[in-house]
Amino acid sequence: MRSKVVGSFGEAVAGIEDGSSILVAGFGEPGTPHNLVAALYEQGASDLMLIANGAGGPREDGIITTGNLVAEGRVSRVILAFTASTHPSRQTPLEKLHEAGEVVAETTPQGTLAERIRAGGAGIPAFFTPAGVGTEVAEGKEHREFGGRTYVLEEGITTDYALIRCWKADTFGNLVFRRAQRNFNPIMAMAADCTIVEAEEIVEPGELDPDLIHTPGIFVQRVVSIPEAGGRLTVPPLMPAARGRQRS
Amino acid sequence: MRSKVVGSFGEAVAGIEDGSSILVAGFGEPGTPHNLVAALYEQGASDLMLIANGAGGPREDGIITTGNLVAEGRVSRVILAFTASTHPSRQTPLEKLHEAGEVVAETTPQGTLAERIRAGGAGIPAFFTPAGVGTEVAEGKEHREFGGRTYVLEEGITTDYALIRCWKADTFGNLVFRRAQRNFNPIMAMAADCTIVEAEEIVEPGELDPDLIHTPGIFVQRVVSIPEAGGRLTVPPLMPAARGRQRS
Amino acid sequence: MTEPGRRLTRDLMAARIAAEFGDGWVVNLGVGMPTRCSDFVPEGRDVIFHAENGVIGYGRNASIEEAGRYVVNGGAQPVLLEPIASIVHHADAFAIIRRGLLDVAVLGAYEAAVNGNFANWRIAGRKGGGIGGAMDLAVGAKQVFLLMEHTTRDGRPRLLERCALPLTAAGVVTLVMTDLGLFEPAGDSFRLREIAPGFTVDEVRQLSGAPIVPVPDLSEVTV
Amino acid sequence: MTEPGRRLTRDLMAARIAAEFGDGWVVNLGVGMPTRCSDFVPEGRDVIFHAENGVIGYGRNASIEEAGRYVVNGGAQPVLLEPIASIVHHADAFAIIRRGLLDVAVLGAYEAAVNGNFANWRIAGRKGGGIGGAMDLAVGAKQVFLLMEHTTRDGRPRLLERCALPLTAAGVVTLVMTDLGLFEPAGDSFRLREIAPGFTVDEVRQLSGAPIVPVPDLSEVTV
Repeated sequence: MRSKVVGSFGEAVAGIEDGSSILVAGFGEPGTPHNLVAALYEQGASDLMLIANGAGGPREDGIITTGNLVAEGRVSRVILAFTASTHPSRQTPLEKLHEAGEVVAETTPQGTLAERIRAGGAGIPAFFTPAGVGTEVAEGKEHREFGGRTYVLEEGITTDYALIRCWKADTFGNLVFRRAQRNFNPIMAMAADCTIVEAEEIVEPGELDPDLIHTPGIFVQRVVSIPEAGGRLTVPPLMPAARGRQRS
Repeated sequence: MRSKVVGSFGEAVAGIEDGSSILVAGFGEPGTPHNLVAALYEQGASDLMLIANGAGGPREDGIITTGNLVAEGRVSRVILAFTASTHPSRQTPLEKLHEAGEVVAETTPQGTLAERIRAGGAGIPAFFTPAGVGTEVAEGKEHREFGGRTYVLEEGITTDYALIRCWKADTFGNLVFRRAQRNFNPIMAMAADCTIVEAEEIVEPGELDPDLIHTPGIFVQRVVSIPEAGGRLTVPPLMPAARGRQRS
Repeated sequence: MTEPGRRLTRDLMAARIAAEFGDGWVVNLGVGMPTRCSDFVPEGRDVIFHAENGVIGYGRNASIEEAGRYVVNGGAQPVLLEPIASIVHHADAFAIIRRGLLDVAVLGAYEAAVNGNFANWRIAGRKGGGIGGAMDLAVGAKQVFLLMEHTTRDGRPRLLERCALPLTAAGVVTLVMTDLGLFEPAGDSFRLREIAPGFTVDEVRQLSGAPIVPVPDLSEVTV
Repeated sequence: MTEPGRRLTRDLMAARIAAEFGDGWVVNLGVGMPTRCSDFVPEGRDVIFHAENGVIGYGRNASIEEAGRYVVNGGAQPVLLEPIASIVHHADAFAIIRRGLLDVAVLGAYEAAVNGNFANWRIAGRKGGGIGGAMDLAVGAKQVFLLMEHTTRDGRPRLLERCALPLTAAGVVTLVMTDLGLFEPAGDSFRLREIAPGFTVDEVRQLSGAPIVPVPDLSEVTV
């Protein structure tokens, strides 16, 4: 079986064109493909459509995030569960560009976002969900009652690319995620035409238990080994523990 | 944490009332909860609604299947991907009762069935799918175009009960399926108000890798150990291999 | 403004809400104060914590050294897994929410109203916001508890007759824990169930934007 | 009716269809004759077999002793797993189908028509039927190949101008392998690409219910 492994992060994101739509996985640090995001930043593509949980601000330590892509005006459209920080004092580049009308931003309930991606990945063009009924996010959308309850119609999402981070991959692209790393990764891998994966370890086919594989390799186009490509295993720090923050 | 383990198959199916809707998992032998099906047969509930891949005929060896429930008139409604055998010479009790108007039978594409169950289990009341458009099964249903392609609206399925078969369970109801045993089991476990599981082995919480658990225990209400309850590990024989059948 | 009593600490608020969790409940904790609740489950009670990222059955907050870098809660903070833990992906995590399997979602909020409405995703006058999982949780969980400050930084009330900010969901809030007490939306007022030590009902009323009706046997907030 | 040649064996038909699979293709094999195809993948070609029950990356048919009782294909028959194998549940197995990841679905059929329609789930005059995964596969796979007998047991043709039985899907069939040859629906006829040894085109025409147009360089079916 032909290997899907490429040798560098640059090779992994090669060919991503201006105007591409891109899913970026991750929820906090676990499962965030920050090496691929940094490579995309270097690669130069612009006029991107970004679909993710959020897009933080550029970091003061110089480490690259999707916020850098936004800050440099290379993202023209986003669909996110978080399009603004919770405190006005911490305004992100996305908020400024959104206010200025330079980015089209859709704020969506996180579960609707996840289900839209899963639907797109499952060949389902639209579905009804109860989330957001009676709020701004349901305005202008079709409503319908089922069993006496009101639901809103939401459409599936598919994209040109997905950037994925996993624990172990085999050369065919079968993926295993560790703990909270899983989050958006398996569904985003399903929804993109070209799914690109950074893996903490790459093994040979047959080394992963078929019952434990979370993403079948048929969803995956390119895999790059983080250690072999000289990448960082962690970049965004974990948030401090809730209790620790209070007690320190 | 309170254990969900019950000591017998009879206890596992206790309380299933006349008129209940029941999902029965399995695809061929793997993942078919035949001990629970036999217990349900003994239990006596009737006017049941059965949702499954198919409902074979009663077997000549006396082993109980859902076909026995149908043959004895205890099933009044079915939703199945197979409501008739492929050859008229092998007419099942379901076909006879369906022809006679004594069972209401809905034949549905298997992928639509699976997605309806997954949707029900995911709190999605309805979704659009391309399967069946232009055929009898789409007649009378709402059609709509998305991206120039026509889709049909299908509704989610939830039920009172699901009968599930797994490889390993813990006492909290976390489930692991082995290989092709998985099939409908994880989605059916999501879609029922009361999910009842027969397990080939029951272990203590903590013994199953959280990354390998296919069905979280929060979806499960009752678990019974097949060997400890004196059940059979296999009942329906596997189909012979395609090649073996030809060459023998 | 000087205040007569001392407002409740965040830990005490979290502990008081955690005391409401029933044995065997499935509970989602929102970002911010709510994530502290997993540190305060009463002895002898089994509570199953569910996070939007698919981590089911986590327990107390921990350091990265203890928890490792792979296990985080819905606030992306390190937590420990309980023996019953399992992991699902994001879509399945929300399937659990919409399916109605959560006994309660504990959420932070900017505003709560007497009719059970609440707002926690968008600040007045700004475009965009942060919905996170709140809208799904609000319509999916059997109950919604809010864990919030009673007033804004500049002293304006957050407990209101009607929400001024864009809603997260309507009519779903069953309990509101603030740093001044424990309240229930009661249609045209907030029912005050417990009050912060050192505060009087009138003082709480002055800091509220809606009628406050104490229960006859009003007690102090204790855990 | 005596026939001049010997009809193709099921194994030969399966092998001939398998020869069409490209390297790296993802292929679903329907119940019945199609499941034999995984025994006949040409040397040096990697084909990824996908089954409706979520078994991805299986290989040849095997005895229960070899395969164990947990690994079956879409026909519920024991098969071996390849090193690239993975397992998903039924809904995800069909997600893969509807998402368009299958290069081909090989299905059995009662009837095929010149316009690419086919029927394989319901027999005339009976209520109910067996759709299985066919309708999803027919609209999801990039191509649909049929593997079927050229005539019914009583000699009536199955290759038709229009299907008489209720359709499984319209306009999707790209290749039809029967025990008389290899055909392509061509709008108003079937294009005969290869013919069973010992049969003439006229003999095939007599056993067909639609115009048969042989390719100029018609050859015999060989594998």
